[in-house]
Amino acid sequence: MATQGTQRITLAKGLNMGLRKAMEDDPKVLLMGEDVGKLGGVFRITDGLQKDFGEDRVIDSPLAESGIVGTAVGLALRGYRPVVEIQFDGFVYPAYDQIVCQVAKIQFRSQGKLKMPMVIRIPFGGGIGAVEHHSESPEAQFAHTPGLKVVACSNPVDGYWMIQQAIASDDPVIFLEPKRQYHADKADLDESATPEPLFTSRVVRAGTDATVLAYGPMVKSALAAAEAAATEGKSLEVIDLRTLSPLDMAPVYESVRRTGHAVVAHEAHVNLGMGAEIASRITEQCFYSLEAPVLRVGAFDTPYPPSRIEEDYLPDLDRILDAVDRSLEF
Amino acid sequence: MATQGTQRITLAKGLNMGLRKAMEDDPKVLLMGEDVGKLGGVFRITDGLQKDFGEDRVIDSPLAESGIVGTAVGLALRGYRPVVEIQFDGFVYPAYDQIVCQVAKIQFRSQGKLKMPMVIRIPFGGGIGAVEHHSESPEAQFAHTPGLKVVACSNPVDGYWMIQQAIASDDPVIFLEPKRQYHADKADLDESATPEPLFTSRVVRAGTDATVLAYGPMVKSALAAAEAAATEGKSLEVIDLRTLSPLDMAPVYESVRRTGHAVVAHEAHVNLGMGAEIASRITEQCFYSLEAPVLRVGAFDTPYPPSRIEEDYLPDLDRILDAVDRSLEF
Amino acid sequence: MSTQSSGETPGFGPDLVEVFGPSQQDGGPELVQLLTPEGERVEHPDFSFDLGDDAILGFYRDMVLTRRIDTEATALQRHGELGIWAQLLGQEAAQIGAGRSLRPQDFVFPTYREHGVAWCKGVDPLDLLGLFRGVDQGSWDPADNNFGLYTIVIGAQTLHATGYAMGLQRDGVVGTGDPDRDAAVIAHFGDGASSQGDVNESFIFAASYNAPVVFFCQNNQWAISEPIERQTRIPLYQRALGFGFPGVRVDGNDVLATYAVTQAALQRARDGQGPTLVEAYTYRMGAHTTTDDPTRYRLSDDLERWKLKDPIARVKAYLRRNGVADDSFFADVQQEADDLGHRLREGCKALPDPQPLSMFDHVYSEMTEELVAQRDGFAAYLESFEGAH
Amino acid sequence: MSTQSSGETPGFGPDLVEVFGPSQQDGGPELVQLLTPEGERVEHPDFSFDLGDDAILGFYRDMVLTRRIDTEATALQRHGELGIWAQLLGQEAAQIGAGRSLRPQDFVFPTYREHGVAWCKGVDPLDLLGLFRGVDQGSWDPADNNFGLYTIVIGAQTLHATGYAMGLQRDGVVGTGDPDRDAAVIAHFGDGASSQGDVNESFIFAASYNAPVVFFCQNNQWAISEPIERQTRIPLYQRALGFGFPGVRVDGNDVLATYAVTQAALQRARDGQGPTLVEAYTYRMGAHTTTDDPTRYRLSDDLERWKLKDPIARVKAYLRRNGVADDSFFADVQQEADDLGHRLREGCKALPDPQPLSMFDHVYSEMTEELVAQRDGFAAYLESFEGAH
Ligand SMILES: Cc1ncc(C[n+]2csc(CCOP(=O)(O)OP(=O)(O)O)c2C)c(N)n1
Ligand SMILES: Cc1ncc(C[n+]2csc(CCOP(=O)(O)OP(=O)(O)O)c2C)c(N)n1
Ligand SMILES: [Mg+2]
Ligand SMILES: [Mg+2]
Repeated sequence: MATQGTQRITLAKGLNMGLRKAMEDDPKVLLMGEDVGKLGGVFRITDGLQKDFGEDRVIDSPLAESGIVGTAVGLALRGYRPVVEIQFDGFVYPAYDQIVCQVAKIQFRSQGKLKMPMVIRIPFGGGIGAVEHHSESPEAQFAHTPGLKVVACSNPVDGYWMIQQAIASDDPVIFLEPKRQYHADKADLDESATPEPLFTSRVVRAGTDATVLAYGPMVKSALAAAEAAATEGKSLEVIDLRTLSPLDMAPVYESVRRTGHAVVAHEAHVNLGMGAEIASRITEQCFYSLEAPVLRVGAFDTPYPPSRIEEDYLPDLDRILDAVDRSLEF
Repeated sequence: MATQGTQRITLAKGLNMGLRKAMEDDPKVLLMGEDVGKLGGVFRITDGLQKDFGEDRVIDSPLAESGIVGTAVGLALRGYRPVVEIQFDGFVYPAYDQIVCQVAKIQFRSQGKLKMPMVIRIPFGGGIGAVEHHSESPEAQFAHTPGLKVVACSNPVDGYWMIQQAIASDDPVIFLEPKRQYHADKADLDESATPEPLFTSRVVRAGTDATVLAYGPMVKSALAAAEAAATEGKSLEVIDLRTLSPLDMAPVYESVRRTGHAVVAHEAHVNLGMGAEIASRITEQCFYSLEAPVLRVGAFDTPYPPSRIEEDYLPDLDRILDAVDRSLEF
Repeated sequence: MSTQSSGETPGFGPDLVEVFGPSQQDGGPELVQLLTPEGERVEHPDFSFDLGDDAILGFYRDMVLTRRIDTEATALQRHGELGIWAQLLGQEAAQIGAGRSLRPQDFVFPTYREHGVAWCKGVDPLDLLGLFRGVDQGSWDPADNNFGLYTIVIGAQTLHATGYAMGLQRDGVVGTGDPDRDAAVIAHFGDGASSQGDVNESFIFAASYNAPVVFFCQNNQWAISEPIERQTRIPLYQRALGFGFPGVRVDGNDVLATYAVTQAALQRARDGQGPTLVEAYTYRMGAHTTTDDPTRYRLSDDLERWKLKDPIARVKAYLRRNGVADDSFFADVQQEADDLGHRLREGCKALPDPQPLSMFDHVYSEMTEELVAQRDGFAAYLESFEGAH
Repeated sequence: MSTQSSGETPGFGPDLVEVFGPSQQDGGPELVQLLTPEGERVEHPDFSFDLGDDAILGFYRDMVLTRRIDTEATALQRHGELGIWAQLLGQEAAQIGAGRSLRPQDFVFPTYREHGVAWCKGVDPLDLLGLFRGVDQGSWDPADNNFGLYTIVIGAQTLHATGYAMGLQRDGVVGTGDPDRDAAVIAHFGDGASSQGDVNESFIFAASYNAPVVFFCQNNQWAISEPIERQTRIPLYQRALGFGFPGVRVDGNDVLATYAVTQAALQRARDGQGPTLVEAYTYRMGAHTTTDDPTRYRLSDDLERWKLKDPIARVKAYLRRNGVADDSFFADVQQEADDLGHRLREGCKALPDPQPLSMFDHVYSEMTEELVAQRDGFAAYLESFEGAH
């Protein structure tokens, strides 16, 4: 139930409101993408915005992702702040060249004379029963690319604030939205609150026995795992990483030094996923505090399978608990 | 000096001979790419092959990497074994979508009914004084992609054998060639020898104090580091990883369990590079043997800088030794 | 702001480019039509339908059965048996016309909507459902019927088609003059797909190598919510002119014309005369997929107008008017459709879920040690639960 | 195998498409030319050169100085002062004609070879050398002269240009009728680049939004070792027809014609009449870059034939024949070129190497903590060596 001055919103609504706010605040903010106009996007995240801000600011693009990102680069060079929607995670790859060779590098190439204030919104992750290419988790590839920043929201309130902060950032931001959560849980938004800075992680549940790191769709699973573990007398600390590049590791190190155990969970498959980097850094920084290796929980190292077995492919509460147990028993 | 039955060759020559041999052995092998025909490629790796095998088998392609890889997919579906040359590492990205969504997934999608025996050759790495996009190390992105195999050769003899083995593989192989070595050192090739299997790593120098892992261009630096360390009484074991996906970790674990110290070196920047995965796996498997965290040596997490400072950007013998020292003193 | 002023700049021709779209025109004078919406056969100077009424009876049956596959699958999705379905309602003539013009040795690269072409190529429609149900990602063997797997990434398959056609050239099965030997490739794609780099690159490669491929674009006027005007401001078939090969616009709701034009284009390809772009001018009468809501972006008027051009109705009218078919024929086809619908319904529900451990298969031609370890670990993990219950 | 048979298939037009390339033709009848290789001015029905001889004197000077920049930079590379250099030898008229038709408010998106356009836009040629020397990746500020950074990934900049042009539309500086206000964008690219998906997508976006952009393709007949025939089998300017906007082929070795055509195309754009493709038909008289060896793939005959069409020689002939310039003018320009050469030589050698620690700057608008740590660690590491020596 919303209390006074707050409203209860879904993630989809939070993002929609955040986009609207950003467009109101700055006339240079543009939305671009396939079907973002009249349709409001296939997930309705841009619902109503073309009607209110016009076709020049909410731009339905031809069906070509490289073209969308490439023209957004040009608009950014002209002083605009384009917010690009990629329709599904698996369709970002035609734009990959523009993203890693242009968007990511233009500030560096120009020694800071050019800015690239672009946000690339990507609904990501699985669990929605979709066909191939609609459930990917491409974050590691972008986090591996210097010049890009990468964030993932996990809840409606963060969605509202983080999208505005990403748009306000002068750096290009890959903005990952857990599509499975778009219309799932609601939360209370207080628009008068002051959000934390964008590039920070956050302890979302305090604990003492082990640290569970998650972002995007896995935060919910991690919290559920902590809840379940509590009934067995295990106290898990859960950190919502929120930012994947740069990583905000200080709260992570602090936590792991206390607990001695760490588990990283993500929907992306394990091999060379975010977990590899996070585990490596924790090991480098907390070597003598670790009572077990940092364990990684993710999808298996196969292509995304047919949706009827996606829940086997994706990590879940049980796989997180299993890893926590393996860590505690190591 | 070549002994009887052997010849002294460069890496460029080894690759050229290996390609020729593969084309002689199997009429279905085709070469495709920009300038691979008359010119023999900008690095002359395909020198003379169009003249001998004709324009139908050594195909100069229009200037479009997605088109090259995409048509190679079609040729593979028709029973050919295309070997694609990407002119420089930084130009593989226009083909990224075809590689990660099609080349990598077609076997899986078809439940094995379709094969995708394609080799994508990429001259990679820096140190040649080139302009932007000509010195990249994109391997982690491909190794992160299930369905692709990724290998890197480091010397002329491996070049000769590995390219043939990659072409003979029924899986798609990203074949990384350290361009800085193309015309550098020579080695003795004995064509009558039996090569080790493709997807294996190899101890290239035995040692007892610490294990240094490298691949492609860094193998030479790692060996030089071991040589230098030896003069200071430190005995480094050097492993040429050779295969990055799948990783062949057994010899690595065996070594690290003996030495207790591991350093991974690559030209790619550190964040989410191969080192992250390798360090994580070693820590998971050799936790109680490790006397220090696995240390990673790579380029800094910035875009590739202007070439006048690339030798500062890239790791070298000294940075490897520095990491070894930090590990030993941990 | 993006309006186009009229006038003429010397050397550049008229400034006002032709803006072409569903709301303005009915396909224009370029449209090749051999059977009117009223079911009357008409002549065209370049293309003619050279088969008899028997073939038309067959086309009718094909279209009715294809439509039944479509409505059945749509219903199965509504009942939760499929996760999603890409409807072809309205595009039956385009697909049957194209599909029936193929020879066995011709190879098809479809999108995700080519159910009618699959039908013509002999793919069991039940096999099409697996992908949409989420039990596989395309279960048929492309080698069985020369019908490739559905491709979801827009446009990717047009390059595969071009490469495959280059393979045909190398195999010496183009331009030999032997009708049982000469082969061609057909690449299907949509109006929206025409904007993808890959599609344009496939035009370049096909032209450069003179590859035996027919680019068959079903311009159904919409790419989800985006009208054709967003992708092109001139008739789409003219895109080919920029690449140096012929383009032609055919009435995609006219199965005779689509057959005649595609067949001629395929023959050009088989004969070694290179690529052709066929734009089948049609209309997506249903939603983009079962998750789409077209009322948000298009006028019902449009739909009503296109209903008058229904591809099946016009053939039926022709068959009736000319006494080619009687009630019993129509009843038989109806019965066959009902039987097919029943088979699909039952068959779909019986499609088994894949085994979880199957996800480790076929990532590579042989399972890597890494994957063997993951599979075995997961198997043990799953067993630990079985023990627990 | 990839030969094209002749004949005609009804409805598809002639089968034998026009194969067009450097060895066959001299640009064909479509070529807009206003100054012959012999230095004679000729008329064209659609385009005329409307500036006086003063302007031609200026063009001459521009071309001579641009060529000097080029030969000087080539020599600097030979002496190890540059890592590589992309020569423009032979393309001076194309670049000066285009560059001089730009207004200050027009924005340029160059490739890596647009040294002449940079010159016209007022970029100090010394600034161009840094990238090739490896001390920076483009040191000029695009805002200073409305001249973007060099782009090395083939074709990428054509989309940036189109987006920038969409920005001009949104800024209300298109089609207002105010000559000091209305602006356009020019996107440079090569014949090889025309095959990239990005370039074709930029045509689609520009057409769809009617963006004020001129696509200026220097068809220098070669993409490294690949002849134009590999990229297109019809004249390249006709590519635009497939996208619904005008294309025109101009003699790229004729500075008057290139000026006239580009100026008209830019004016169309500024007036809100949308995109145009200008194909400047020219020839790369040098190597692709200083690391290339064109003798491996092309005939010296070709080069000899093109030398007769030298872009500078024909203007000189015109100026001399018509008494527009005397010896002292040519001597002055020569002197100016020598001075420029000297300045470049000295300036290049004096270009400072970047500080190693500068690589951490400008990765982001503010250095992240991660990078601060890496930079500080590297600084300490470097210092440890200084201590050691
Ligand atoms: C590369 C890529 N981008 C986006 C999508 C999402 N998507 C699926 S279908 C579609 C519209 C396709 O329109 P069109 O090509 O006209 O074919 P139609 O669906 O009308 O048959 C889009 C945008 C996709 N599948 N692939
Ligand atoms: C995406 C990409 N692929 C390959 C290259 C390597 N390359 C640099 S220049 C060039 C040829 C370009 O030819 P063209 O477009 O005709 O321009 P020109 O160099 O002739 O001016 C190639 C293949 C590149 N820079 N970018
Ligand atoms: Mg469509
Ligand atoms: Mg060229």
